[in-house]
Amino acid sequence: MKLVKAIIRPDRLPEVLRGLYAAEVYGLTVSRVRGHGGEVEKVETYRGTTVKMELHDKIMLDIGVSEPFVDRTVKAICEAAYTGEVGDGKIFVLPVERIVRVRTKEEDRAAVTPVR
Amino acid sequence: MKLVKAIIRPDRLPEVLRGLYAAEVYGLTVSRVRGHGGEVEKVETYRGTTVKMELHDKIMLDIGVSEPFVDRTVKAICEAAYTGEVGDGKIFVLPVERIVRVRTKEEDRAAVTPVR
Amino acid sequence: MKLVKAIIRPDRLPEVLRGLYAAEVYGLTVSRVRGHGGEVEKVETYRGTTVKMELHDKIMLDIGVSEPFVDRTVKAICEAAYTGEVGDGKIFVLPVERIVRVRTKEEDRAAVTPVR
Amino acid sequence: MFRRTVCFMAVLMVFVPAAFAQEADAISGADTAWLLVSTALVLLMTPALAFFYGGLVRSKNALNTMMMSFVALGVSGALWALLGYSLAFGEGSAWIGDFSMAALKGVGLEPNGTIPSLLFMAFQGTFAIITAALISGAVVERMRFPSYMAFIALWGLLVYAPVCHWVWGGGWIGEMGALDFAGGAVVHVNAGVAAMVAALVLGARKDYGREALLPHNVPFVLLGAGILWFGWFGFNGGSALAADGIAALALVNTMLAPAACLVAWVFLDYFVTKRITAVGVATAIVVGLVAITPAAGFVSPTGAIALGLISAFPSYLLIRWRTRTKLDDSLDVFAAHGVGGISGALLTGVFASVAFGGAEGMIDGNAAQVGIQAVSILAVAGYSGIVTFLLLKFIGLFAPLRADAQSEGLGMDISAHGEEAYATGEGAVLLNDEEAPEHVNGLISVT
Amino acid sequence: MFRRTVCFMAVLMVFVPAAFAQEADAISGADTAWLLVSTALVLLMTPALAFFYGGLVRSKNALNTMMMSFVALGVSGALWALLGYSLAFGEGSAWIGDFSMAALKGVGLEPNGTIPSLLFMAFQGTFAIITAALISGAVVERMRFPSYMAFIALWGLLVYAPVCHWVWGGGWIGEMGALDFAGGAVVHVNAGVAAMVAALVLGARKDYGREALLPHNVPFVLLGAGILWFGWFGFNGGSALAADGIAALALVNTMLAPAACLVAWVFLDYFVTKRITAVGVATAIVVGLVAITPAAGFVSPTGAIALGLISAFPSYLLIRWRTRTKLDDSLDVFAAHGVGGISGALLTGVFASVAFGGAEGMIDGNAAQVGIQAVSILAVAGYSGIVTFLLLKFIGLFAPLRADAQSEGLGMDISAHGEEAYATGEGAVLLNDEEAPEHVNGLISVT
Amino acid sequence: MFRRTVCFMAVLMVFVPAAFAQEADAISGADTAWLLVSTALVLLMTPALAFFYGGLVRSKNALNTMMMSFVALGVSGALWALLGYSLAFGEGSAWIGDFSMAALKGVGLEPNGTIPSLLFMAFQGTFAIITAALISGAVVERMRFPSYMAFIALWGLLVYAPVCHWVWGGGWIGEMGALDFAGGAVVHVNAGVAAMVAALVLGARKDYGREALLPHNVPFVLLGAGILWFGWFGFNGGSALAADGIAALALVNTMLAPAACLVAWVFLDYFVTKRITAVGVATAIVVGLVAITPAAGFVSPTGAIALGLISAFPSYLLIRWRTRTKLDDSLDVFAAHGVGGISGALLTGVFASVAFGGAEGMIDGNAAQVGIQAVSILAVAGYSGIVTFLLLKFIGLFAPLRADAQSEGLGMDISAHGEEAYATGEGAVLLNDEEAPEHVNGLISVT
Ligand SMILES: Nc1ncnc2c1ncn2[C@@H]1O[C@H](COP(=O)(O)OP(=O)(O)O)[C@@H](O)[C@H]1O
Ligand SMILES: Nc1ncnc2c1ncn2[C@@H]1O[C@H](COP(=O)(O)OP(=O)(O)O)[C@@H](O)[C@H]1O
Ligand SMILES: Nc1ncnc2c1ncn2[C@@H]1O[C@H](COP(=O)(O)OP(=O)(O)O)[C@@H](O)[C@H]1O
Repeated sequence: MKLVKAIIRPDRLPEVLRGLYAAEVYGLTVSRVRGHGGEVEKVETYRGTTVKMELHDKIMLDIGVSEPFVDRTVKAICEAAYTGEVGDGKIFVLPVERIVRVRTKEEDRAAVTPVR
Repeated sequence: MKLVKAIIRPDRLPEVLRGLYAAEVYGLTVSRVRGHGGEVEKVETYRGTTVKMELHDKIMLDIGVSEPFVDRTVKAICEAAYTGEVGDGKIFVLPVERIVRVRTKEEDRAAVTPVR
Repeated sequence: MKLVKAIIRPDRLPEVLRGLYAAEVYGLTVSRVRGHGGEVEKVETYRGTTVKMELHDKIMLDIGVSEPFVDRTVKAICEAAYTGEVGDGKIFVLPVERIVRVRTKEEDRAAVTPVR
Repeated sequence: MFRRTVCFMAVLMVFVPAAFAQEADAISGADTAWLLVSTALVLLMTPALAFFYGGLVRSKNALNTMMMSFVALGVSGALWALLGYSLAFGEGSAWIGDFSMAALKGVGLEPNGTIPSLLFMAFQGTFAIITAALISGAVVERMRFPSYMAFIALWGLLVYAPVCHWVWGGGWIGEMGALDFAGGAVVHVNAGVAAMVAALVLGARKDYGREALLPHNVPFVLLGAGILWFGWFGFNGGSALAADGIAALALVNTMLAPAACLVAWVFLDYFVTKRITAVGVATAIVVGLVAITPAAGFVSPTGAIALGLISAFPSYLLIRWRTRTKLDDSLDVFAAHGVGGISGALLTGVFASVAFGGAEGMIDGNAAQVGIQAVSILAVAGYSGIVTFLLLKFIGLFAPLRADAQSEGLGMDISAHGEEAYATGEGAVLLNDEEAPEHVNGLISVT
Repeated sequence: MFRRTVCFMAVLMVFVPAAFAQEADAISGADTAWLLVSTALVLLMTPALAFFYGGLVRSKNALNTMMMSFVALGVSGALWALLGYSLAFGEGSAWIGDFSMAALKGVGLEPNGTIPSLLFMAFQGTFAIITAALISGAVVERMRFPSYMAFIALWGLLVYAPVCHWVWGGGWIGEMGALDFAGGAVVHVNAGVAAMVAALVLGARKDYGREALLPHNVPFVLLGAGILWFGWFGFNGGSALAADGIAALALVNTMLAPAACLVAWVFLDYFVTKRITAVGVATAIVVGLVAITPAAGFVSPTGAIALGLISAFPSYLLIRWRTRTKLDDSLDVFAAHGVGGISGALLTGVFASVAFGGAEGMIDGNAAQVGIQAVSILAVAGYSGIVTFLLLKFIGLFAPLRADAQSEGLGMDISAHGEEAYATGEGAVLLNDEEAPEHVNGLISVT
Repeated sequence: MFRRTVCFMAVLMVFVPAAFAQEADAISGADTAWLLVSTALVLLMTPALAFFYGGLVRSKNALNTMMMSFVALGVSGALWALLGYSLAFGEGSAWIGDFSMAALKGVGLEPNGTIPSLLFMAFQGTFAIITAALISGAVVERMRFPSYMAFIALWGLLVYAPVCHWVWGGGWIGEMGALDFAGGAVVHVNAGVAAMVAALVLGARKDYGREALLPHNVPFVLLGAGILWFGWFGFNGGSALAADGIAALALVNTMLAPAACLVAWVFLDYFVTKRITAVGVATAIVVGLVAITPAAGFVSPTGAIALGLISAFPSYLLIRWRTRTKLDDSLDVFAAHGVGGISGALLTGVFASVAFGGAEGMIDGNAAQVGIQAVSILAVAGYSGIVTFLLLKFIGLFAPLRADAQSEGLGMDISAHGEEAYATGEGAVLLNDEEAPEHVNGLISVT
């Protein structure tokens, strides 16, 4: 069991979702975050005050997968989120000890296998 | 040390919080996320444009616990978040190597033991 | 490879960012969360209804670092986020199996080394 | 024909220059100008109400709540012109008008008092619209939208029009000598009681009393209150039906009474909860406006200040008490409008002053006026309560009044309107025409 | 000199008391009061439009969209006074006015009809402002702001002023007997066609048809629609240029037509999508208002209701169809204003009634009026379309019309204005003066 | 008795038809209609200000900031009727009025000029309200709410009323011949200087100059600016106290000056920062409105355009400079209102024109008028500054002026009002009555 945690550009989300579904990854959770990396900084001005925005809007995906799915999940995200400009994001793969599906109490692999 | 990461329905949050306090879990962090799973999709229409909403509002809980608390935390969430409909959510248990309480620099178990 | 997950007060964010840059940690992701711990509860009233707010605004940082950076990252956050009042937050260090930089497909240490 | 018009005519004589007064039944440019503005102002109150109410609900029901006001602009507005006006202001009997002016037959540009008849009709129409919309505050976050539309359509004809006739259209309450300058009974007691009944018939929201149901956007509540105040100058000031001293008096009182009510509320809030709340201030403004409505052109400005101060108490206390009960009058329409209207109507009987255009009130020595006011309140409350109850039961025979629990949980915006108030577009996938229909009809049940 | 004024003068005679009518060329206090208010009301429509449009775009473009309206208040307003008014209302020829009143030469407090000339100028100026701002709905989320400013500045002089002259300034369309009470052709057909052309010239947004581009704040859309309705009472009611029966008629029709259009739209929405949408209701209000604009002072209230009902259909259907095409008229300016204006102008020819201040329409037996209306629509649409096209191409010679893809992706608020609509301040670092300039000039390209 | 009224009377004669002018001291329906509307419009400006200011602060202080305006509607409004009006417009001396009209004694429906006295009182009251509310922009995000309420209550009586008397109530500045049509000195210089002093006495916000304190909702800022403009037509146009040529002139100038100021600001913004900002445009509108206020009925429209253009510069430059200083006049009340008012008052002396209802100004050859204007500015600024300072120090003796650092950090909305502007309800637990009080009184200190 792994948790794939990916940070991507907001405007790549539709492609990434499509890519994941194509890779048969159907369960995922998305949150709006803001990131700092090597991106060019934005400058804003409000009345005389000039500010540098160090954080950029990003989307974070949390995807619990069983081992066989790890690689294709990472690959699907990498491809769909790619633009080539600085700021495309990062993917972290974390070990997971246990996954539970609340509705059925199924554990682990069964917990992340979609019911359709 | 473990991190229990749970995704639940927003309208179960009050029950889940109550369940966790009953299980003597007092420290936790909550975020608003949106999830995709086996849920029925919502359809929205804005002027002629029809869209399918693939993401549903969810709440994510991050709860750092010491080993003895893992099971009862998972159990408390499972019970309180349950509705039986598709979309109840998932719980992930991740290993944690170290926990630090910023205020006291206490580590690990001490760091997640509430001060009251 | 580690993921440092820190929960801090929103009004300490500027200091924490400064502290991290000083520690040469440039890549990070930030999200708005709400936390429950030992903090004093806030009471609000809306027309006759009185409510207790059990969740307080917090900021969560997710920072992927290579091993040599773990300690100084934790230290930088601890120092910058400190106020001494209950509610300063927690830091979790999680193991990471793999990190990928989307733009270059570089892995692990290279993936979290900033390009400037 | 219209008691109301005639009565103001008399007052008018006192203050206007001769050149105007000579031709009492000709159109006056000045009066027309003021009524044009007043009509626009009162119409604006319904969108303002949408924001006042919409800010008070949870964000997942914001649009549904706002739509309950906006749809009244169409439904109640059109029906007023087609039927309601004739039922309210047609000659008829002491109990109801007739169909003589249905579809605006014979309502044209000829003078009604000193303004064109059509303008009088439209001005009154804006009152019919907002009265219906006011009720929605009691049923938000759970009532099915089509049933709501049917309800306000019929309510406007079966409740509002007759009550309006009784008081202003030549009916028995007006004849009896009850004072209701701009609608304390007709609008506020009427809507307030209907709201309470509707809340009882619908039942409480499923989370009521169990979860904290907080206002999602308090600035919208303040915006609504601010624009309502602005529009209320037309509501009360325009009810003079002329740009004269009485209009000025009504407008000044409409400025001072809410100011006084606001001050009283701030002190109450501070002593009871140790906080001065923004929702409280917005509510106070509305309560003050409601309370001065029946009195606006009948009492002195100092009377208006006193009336505003006093009226804060019953509404404040009722709101606090109501939230501890099982009665989910969600946005406290009864406490604000019903009770505010009752306070105002009774106090009109106390403070009315001949010197300021009213009849003699209790302070002038005529205690009987308070009794007359009480009768008018009881009659309106009783009729409104009973017919509203029957009407809802009747509609319930054909279609459910309430959304099912799932729709309520999901939020009425998505379930009833297929929209989110604040969409981010994340995870939204465009559907083409082949895909759309099956989803629309199949997967999600239509509320 | 001004056909429009004179024509209303005649009508005026019928309804106003003798004391006014005797001195036709003196200033009337009542008429002035109403026109003062009307001017204020119409000016308010442009901020209202900013919210109507601003709520419909994504939050990253909210300010840019609102600014497109707000900047018209400055640019178009100032240029109208300096030049546009003279081009539109100067004696000139059948085709265009002249420079005789440039920089308001000779425009003072002397009467124009029964109101001061300056007030007439300002009232007309508010129309020029909003007409320009309307176009912006077609080019939001992608047009470079400086190019937009240049465009509306020139468009006001080269398109709006001549068209206004043709219809209201003594030009050929007015002479021909076309009926356009408050700007069906001058304002709405004109802006609608210009919008469609601008959308074609600019091209679609890069995400159009690929991603769902959802309204970020539907309450703002409702707020805009509500305030637009309020302001439109000045737009149509004020176009009577007097506080008389015609003003009352125009105002009443401006209340009833959108009400009817709203009801029709609600049913259409329900039958087509099984949902009654808030964006739909807001749109319906605007379409109803647009459609009644040319007819407001010419048709009976029942005619207005019919007109409002009918006009819902073409606009509703076109909006549904348009979203399936490649034409990214982003906020459907053509469907709402262009088509709404055309429906309204044609139906004016159908429903116009001598009894209600208009000429004879088709129902009165004069089918030719519909033909005259059609000619006026075609002329305005043709001229507006061609000159808008040429103008955009001309501006494109000097500066790009569109933002680059990166700016568009980032959102126009940050890229063009250096601001966020809803900033949290997280991660914002104050810059001192030495740091600021290099960033401003260097790192981020200026749109 | 009132210099102001009499002076306009004279002007009035020139333009109105004989039928009106004959009875100079009778109530005019037209003038009353316009003043009714104007009073409503100016009252609306205070909620508009709440949004202008509320959008500019951080979301944790949004309600507190808005409440500072809303509470003035109650406190300042009620006190004006009870005392302020008499102090400002009572016969009195050259320095202050008297108590002869306290609690509106003797203020009824009799004419004051051509409108009812009560209406004149209410119209002036709306000025007193907004002037007090304007000051709040300098002390947002940190001032304790009860101290603020005490401050504006006393300030209205001790500063506003006397200054109003000096200029408009028969006092020495009016007698001296200073021109202040609608409150350049009385309202804007007065509030602007008081604001600067209040910012100095309170001290800077704890995060000022250290963190970026960004506007949380720029659309609200635009909404506020748009509605302020709308209301300002009543502010300036209504100050003619009649629906005549001067009102028209004032209204037209109130449309053109901000338009010109907006254009100038846009260019300044573009050349200085390479961006045209929305906050800038909103600010420009307000500055243009402020600047034209003293001049509105005294200068030609082209004069108004020039005045608007010129006035952009000092305010723009001061705002940029101020943010680099330690002076935390948080929302730049001094730069916008103080400096805008000074520019406007001086330029009134330059552009005033007898042909347009004013006295002779510098351009007409009367350079002395600029001197008179300068004296009036200095007097008002001096008095306002000194008394504001003493008043704040006095209140500080009884209760702290500033919230403690913890409350300021948490945000004033929760700490002072116990509310959030945008609550989600997550983690909110209903308290029953037994639980509530101890928390309220115990755990959280009341600001
Ligand atoms: N070490 C890190 N830990 C967590 N998130 C990171 C880290 N480095 C980058 N990110 C996230 O990835 C985003 C893009 O990273 P960045 O380094 O700018 O681009 P790239 O990966 O293309 O070099 C950042 O905005 C941030 O959200
Ligand atoms: N593999 C996964 N990884 C991360 N989050 C998931 C995963 N699967 C489901 N979720 C989250 O759980 C929510 C409910 O899951 P779903 O599969 O629809 O229901 P159920 O668990 O009842 O079968 C989703 O909306 C999503 O937020
Ligand atoms: N066990 C935990 N798991 C996850 N988050 C926690 C945990 N304990 C505390 N937190 C987060 O840290 C914040 C502060 O913790 P708290 O215990 O109140 O303060 P302190 O660490 O100063 O004792 C909480 O608001 C919550 O967001």
